[in-house]
Amino acid sequence: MSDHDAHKEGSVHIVSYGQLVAVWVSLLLLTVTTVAVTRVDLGAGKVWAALAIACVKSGLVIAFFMHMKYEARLFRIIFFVALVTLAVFIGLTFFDVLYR
Amino acid sequence: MDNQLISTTQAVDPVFIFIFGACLVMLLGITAAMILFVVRYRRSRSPEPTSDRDGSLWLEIVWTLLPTLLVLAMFYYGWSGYLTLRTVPKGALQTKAVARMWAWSFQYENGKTSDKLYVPVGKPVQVNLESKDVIHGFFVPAFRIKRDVVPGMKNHVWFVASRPGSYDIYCSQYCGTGHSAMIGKVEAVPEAQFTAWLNEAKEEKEGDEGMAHEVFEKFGCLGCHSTDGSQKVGPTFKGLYGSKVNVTRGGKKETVTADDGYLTESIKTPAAAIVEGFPPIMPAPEGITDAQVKAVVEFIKGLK
Amino acid sequence: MSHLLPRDDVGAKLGMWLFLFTELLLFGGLFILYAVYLARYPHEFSAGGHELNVVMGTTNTVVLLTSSLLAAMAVTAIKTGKPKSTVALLLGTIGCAGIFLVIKYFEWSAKFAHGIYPGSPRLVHGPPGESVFFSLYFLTTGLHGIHVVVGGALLTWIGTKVGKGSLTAENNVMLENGTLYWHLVDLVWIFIFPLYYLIL
Amino acid sequence: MSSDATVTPVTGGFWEDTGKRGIASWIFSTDHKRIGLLYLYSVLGFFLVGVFLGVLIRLELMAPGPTIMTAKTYNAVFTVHGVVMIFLFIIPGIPASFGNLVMPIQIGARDVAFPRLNLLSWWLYAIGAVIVLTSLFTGGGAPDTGWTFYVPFSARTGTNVSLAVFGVFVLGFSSILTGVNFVTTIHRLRAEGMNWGRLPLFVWSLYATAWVQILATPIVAITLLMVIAERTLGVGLFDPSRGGDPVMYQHLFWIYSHPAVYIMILPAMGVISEVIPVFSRKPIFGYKMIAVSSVAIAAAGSVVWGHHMFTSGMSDTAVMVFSFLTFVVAIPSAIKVFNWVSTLYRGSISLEAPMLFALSFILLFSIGGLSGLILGAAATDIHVHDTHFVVGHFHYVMFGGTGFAFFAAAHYWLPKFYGRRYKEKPAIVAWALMFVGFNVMYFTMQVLGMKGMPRRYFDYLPEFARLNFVATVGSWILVTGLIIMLVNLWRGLLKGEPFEGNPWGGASLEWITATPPPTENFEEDPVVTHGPYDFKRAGEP
Ligand code: HEA
Ligand code: HEA
Ligand code: HEC
Ligand code: CUA
Ligand SMILES: [Cu+2]
Repeated sequence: MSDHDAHKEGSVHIVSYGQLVAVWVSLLLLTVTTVAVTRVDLGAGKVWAALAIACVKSGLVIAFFMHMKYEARLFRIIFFVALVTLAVFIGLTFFDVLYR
Repeated sequence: MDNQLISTTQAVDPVFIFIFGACLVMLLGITAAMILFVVRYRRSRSPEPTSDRDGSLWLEIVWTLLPTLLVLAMFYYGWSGYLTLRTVPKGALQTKAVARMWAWSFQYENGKTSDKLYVPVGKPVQVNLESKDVIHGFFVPAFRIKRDVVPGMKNHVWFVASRPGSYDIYCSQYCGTGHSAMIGKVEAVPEAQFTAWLNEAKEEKEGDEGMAHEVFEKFGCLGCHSTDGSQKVGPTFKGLYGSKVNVTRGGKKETVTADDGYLTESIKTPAAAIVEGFPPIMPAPEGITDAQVKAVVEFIKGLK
Repeated sequence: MSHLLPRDDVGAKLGMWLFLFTELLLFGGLFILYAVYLARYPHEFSAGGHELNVVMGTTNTVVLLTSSLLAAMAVTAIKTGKPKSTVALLLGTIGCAGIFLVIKYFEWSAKFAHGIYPGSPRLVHGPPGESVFFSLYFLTTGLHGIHVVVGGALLTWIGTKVGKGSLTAENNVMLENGTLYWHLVDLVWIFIFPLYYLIL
Repeated sequence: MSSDATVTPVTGGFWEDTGKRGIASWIFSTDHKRIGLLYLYSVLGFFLVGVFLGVLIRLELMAPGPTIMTAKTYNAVFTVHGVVMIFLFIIPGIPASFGNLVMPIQIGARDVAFPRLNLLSWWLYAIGAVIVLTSLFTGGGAPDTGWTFYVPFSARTGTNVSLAVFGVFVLGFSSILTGVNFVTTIHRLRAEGMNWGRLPLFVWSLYATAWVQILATPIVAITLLMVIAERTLGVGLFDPSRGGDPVMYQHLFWIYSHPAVYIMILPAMGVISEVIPVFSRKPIFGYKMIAVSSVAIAAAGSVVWGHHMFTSGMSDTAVMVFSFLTFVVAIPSAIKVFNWVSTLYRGSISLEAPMLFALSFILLFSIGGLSGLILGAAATDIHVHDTHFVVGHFHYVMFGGTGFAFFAAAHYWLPKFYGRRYKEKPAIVAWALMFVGFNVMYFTMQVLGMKGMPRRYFDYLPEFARLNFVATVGSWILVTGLIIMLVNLWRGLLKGEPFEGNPWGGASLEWITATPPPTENFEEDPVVTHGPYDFKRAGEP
C-alpha cells in the first residue's frame, strides 16, 4: 500500500533556522513592496498587483513555514483541489454579478 | 391581434411537453427493464447467476453519450424558451406591481392605481416589480411567468393575455404569515374597455368611504385587516371603534378606548402602541395625508 | 480503542490540513462577498480603505509574519531535540498574538470613536457601499481575531505539553498541527491586509 | 454467542467485550460502531419528529382554509420540519450512522482515523440539535422562515431565528468533522491489499461525500453567522437600503445547500450499489464507472447552485450557465442507474426486504431525478419554481431516494450488528404500504405544482382541494407502513431469530468478521485478496 508506508517519508524533514529566517526576510520585503505598489496610481491594476504579491507571500508561508514543500504529493493535490473550489465559487458567482 | 406575437404560455408549454415526453420514455424503459429482469431472473427461476460479466465499455459509452445528447437538447430548448420570457416585445404596456406584506397594488404610467391588474387582451404588458419590504414573488400560472420581487432590485415580467378573463396572481416567494393570502388578479378586458377604464377621470369617489378605499388600495391595509370581523394578521376593523383595546405602550401594558385620537395614532405611528396578541409588524403608511387618515377613521367608525 | 491504533503522523497532518481547508472556505465566504461588493462599489471601498490606518495594518502584518516565523522555528527546535528553545519560541509567538490583539483593539476603538461600527447612524445614513465595506471589515477582522485568540490558546496548551516533556523530538505532530493552524491565521491576514488597508 | 433466540437480548462482539455497560459506555465511547449506533438512534428520533410535523402539514392542507392550526403555526411547522429533516436527519443520516458502523470494517480498519474526534462530532450533533430544539420554545418562538432562511425576511421576523441558525451552525461543524475523519480514514487505514480498485462502492460514495462536507459546509457556516450578525448587530450586508444585495445571500446559501443534496444522495447510492449485487449474486456492472461517477457528481454538483435562483433576478447569463451545468450533473446519475439495472441482468435475484427497498429506490430516485430535469431547464423551472412540484421533486429524491436507501441499509446491515433479525413478511408488507402511500402523496403534489399551487401555502384556492385531500390520504398510508416497519425492526433486532454467518452471501469484509463484530472489528488485521463483489470467493478475506 503506497500511501500506507508514507509515515516514514516526508514528515522527518527539518527546515533550518537560516532558511526560515530567509523566508521571513523575503516576506517582509514583499510586504514593503505591496505597500509601495499600492501607493502608485495603477487604477484597477492595483488590486491585481496586491493580490499577486499576497499569493506569492502565502506561497512562501505554505511551502516553508507549513512544510508543504516536504510533504507527500497527496497534500499538494488536495490543497490544489481546495483552492480551485474556492476559485470556482467566486468565479461562478461573477457570472451573475458581472452580467446583471 | 398581432399574429407574430408568441405568448409566454406558447413559449413554455412545448418545452414541458418535450422534457416530459423524454423523461417518460426513459422512466418507462428503466422500469420495464427492471421488472423484466426481476421476473425473468428471480432466484426460483434462476438459482444461479448465468453471467458474471462486470462491465462493458461499449454499453458505458452508449449510455453516457445518449443522455448527454438528450440533456443538451433539453438545455437548449429550455434556454430558448426562457429567452422568450425575458424578451419584452416592443411597445408593451408599462405597468408596475408594488408588493408589500401582504398585498399587491398596481400602478399605470398615467398615475392610476388599482388593486387588480387590468390589462388589454392581446397586447403585451410589461410589469415592473417593486417590493416595499421583503422578497415576494409575482406568479401567474396561467401565463407561466414568475419573477421574484426583490427590494432594491429592478425586476420585470411580461405577458400577453390572449383571451379575456380573470387570472390568479400568487405570491410565490415565502414572505411571512400572510404569504398564502397574498393573492391578486389579472383582469384581461377588451382593449377599448381597458382604455376607457384607464382614462376614466379619477372618479371622485364619494366622500370618506371613497377616500378610505383609495388608502386601502394604495397601502394594502386589507392585506392585514378585515372589514368583516374575520381574523387576519392584524386586528379586524369591524366593531373596533369605541371598543376597549389592550395595548403595550413603551413597554407598559394599558387599556385604551379606540377613539379618533387612538386610531389616528395607530395609523400614523403604528409602533407607538402595539395591540396585545399581535406582532409589531405594521408598516407606517408613508406620505399619508391627514385628510386620508381622517377618512379611514370615519370609515372604521362606520363598521359596527 | 484508539490507543491500539498505531500512531500515524501523516494521517494526523492530513486531518489537520483538511480542517484548514474548511477554515479557508469559511473565510472564503467573506472573500466572495468582498469581491462582489468591490466590483459594485469601487469608490466607496476605496474611500473606506482610506479611513483605515495603514501604519497599524502594516505593523500588524509584520507582527504576524514574525509570529509565524517563531512558530516555524519552534517546530525545527523540537525536531532537533531542544524543548527549552521550543517553549521560548512558542512564547514569542504567543507574545506576538498579544501584540496583534492590542493593536487591533486600538484600531477598532478608533473606528468606534469616529462613529463607525455596524449599524451606526453614520453608516446607516452614509452612501450604500460604505456600510457594506465597514461591515465586511468588522466581520472579517473580527472572525480573524477570534482565530488569533483560539490559535494563541492552542499554542499555549501545546507549549505546556512541551514543557512537561510529553511532546518530544520523535513525537511532535501535535505541535506541528498547532503551528499549521497558526500559519493559517497568518495566511488569512496576508490577504486581509492588502484587500482592506491598501486598496486605496 | 448465545443461540437461545428468544430470551437474551443482543449479546457478544462489541456489545460486551469491553465489559462496560450503561449509558456512559455509549456516550463516551470512541468505538466507531457504538458511535454509529448513537447516531442511528438520534437520527431516527429526529426523523420521527420530522415525520410527525410532516403529517401535521398534510393535515392542515387536507382542506382549504384553517384546518387545525393558524397560519403562523403552519409557517413554523414547515420550517421546523425542513430544518429537522435536512440538518438533523438526512445529512448525518447515512454517512454518520451507517458510514460509521460499516465503513471502517469494509476497508479492514480497526476504527476511524480519529476516534475521539468522531465522538466529538456526535456531541456537536447532539448540542446543535438541542440548540435547534431550544429555539422553538424560547425568544420569539419557533422560526418561521422556511429552512432556507432567506433574507431580508429572516433578518426582520420576530421569531427566534438567531438561535436556530446558531444550532445549524454547530451541526455544520459536526458534519465537517465527520468528513475530515472519513477522508483521512480512507486514505490511511485501508487494510493490506485493499487498494482503491477494491474499495466497496459504499466507501467510494462516502469518500466523495466527505469531500463535499469539507469544502462546502464552511460556506453555509459563515453565511449563517452573517444572518446572526444581521439580526443582532445590524451589519446590513444584505440590506438593499444600505447597499447590500439579498440575492448574494441566496448565492452563499445555495453554494452549500445544493452540494448538500449530494451529501444526502451519494451515500444512499452507495448503499444501493452494495445491496443490488449481493441480492443478484452477480458482480456489480461497471464498478469503475459507478465509483468515478460518485466523484463526478460531487465535483459537478458543486457548481450548479444557481438553479435555485432562476427567478431571483440573477443575470440571464448566470441562468444559462447554471442551467447547463445542472444538466451536466444529471449524466453521472444516469450512468449509475443504467449500471444498477444492468447488474440485474442474468443474475439470481432474491426479493428480500433490503432488495425491495433498493429496487424501489431506483424507481423513486429516477422519478425525482427526472423531475429535476424539468426544474433544471430554464423555461420550465420558471413555471414550477416554488410550487408543490418542487416539493414533490425533493421528497422523491430525499425520501424516496435517501430515505428508502436508509431503510434498505437498516434491513441489510443492522442484523449484522445485532446478531438477530426481523421478520421478513411484515417487512415486505411495510415496504408495500410505504411505496404505495409515497407515490399517492408525492405524485399528487407534483400534479398540484404543475397546476400552479405555490409551496409554503397555509391556505389555497378551492380548485386545489381534491388533490390535496388525496395527498393527505397518501400520507396516512405512508404512516401505517412506516410504523409497521419500525416496530418490526425493533422487535426483530432485540428478540428475533439469530442472524449468523453470511446468509446473504456478501463478499465485502463486514461479512467475514464475527456477528456482531468485536470491538476492534477483526481478530487479526485482514489481508485482502479479492474485490468486494467477487461472490465466488465470498467468505474469504
Ligand atoms: C437528495 C436530494 C436531491 C437530489 C439528489 C437532487 C437531484 C437533482 N435536483 Fe434537486 N432539489 C432538492 C434535493 C435534491 N435534488 C431539494 C431539497 C430542493 C429544494 C430546495 C428548496 O427550495 O427548499 C431541490 C430543488 C431543485 C431545483 C430548484 C427548483 C426550484 O426551486 O425552482 C432544481 C433545478 O434545477 C433541481 C434539480 C435537480 C437535478 C437536475 C438533480 C439531478 O441530480 C438528478 C439526476 C437524476 C436523474 C436524471 C434520474 C436518474 C437517471 C435516469 C432515470 C436516466 C435517464 C437520465 C437522463 C436522460 C439524463 N432540484
Ligand atoms: C428527508 C427529508 C424529508 C422527509 C423524509 C419528509 C417527509 C415528509 N414531508 Fe417534507 N419537507 C422536507 C423534507 C422532508 N420531508 C423539506 C426540506 C421541506 C421544505 C421545508 C420548507 O419549505 O422550508 C419539506 C416540506 C414539506 C411540505 C411542503 C410544505 C409547504 O411548502 O407548504 C409538505 C407538504 O405536504 C411535506 C410533507 C411531508 C410528509 C407528509 C412527509 C412524510 O415523510 C411523513 C410520512 C409519515 C410517515 C412515513 C410516518 C409517520 C409516523 C408517525 C406520525 C408516528 C410518529 C411516532 C412517533 C413520533 C413516536 N413536507
Ligand atoms: C403588515 C401588515 C399590516 C398592514 C399592511 C397594515 N396593518 Fe394595521 N395593524 C397591523 C397589526 C399586526 C396591528 C396590531 C399591532 C399594532 O398595534 O401595531 C395593526 C393595528 C392597526 C390599528 C389599531 C387596531 C386596534 O385594534 O387597535 C389600526 C387602526 C390599523 N392597524 C390601521 C391600518 C391602516 C389604516 C393600514 C393601511 C394604511 C394598515 N393598518 C396597514 C398590521 C398591518
Ligand atoms: Cu408575498 Cu409571499
Ligand atoms: Cu439544487
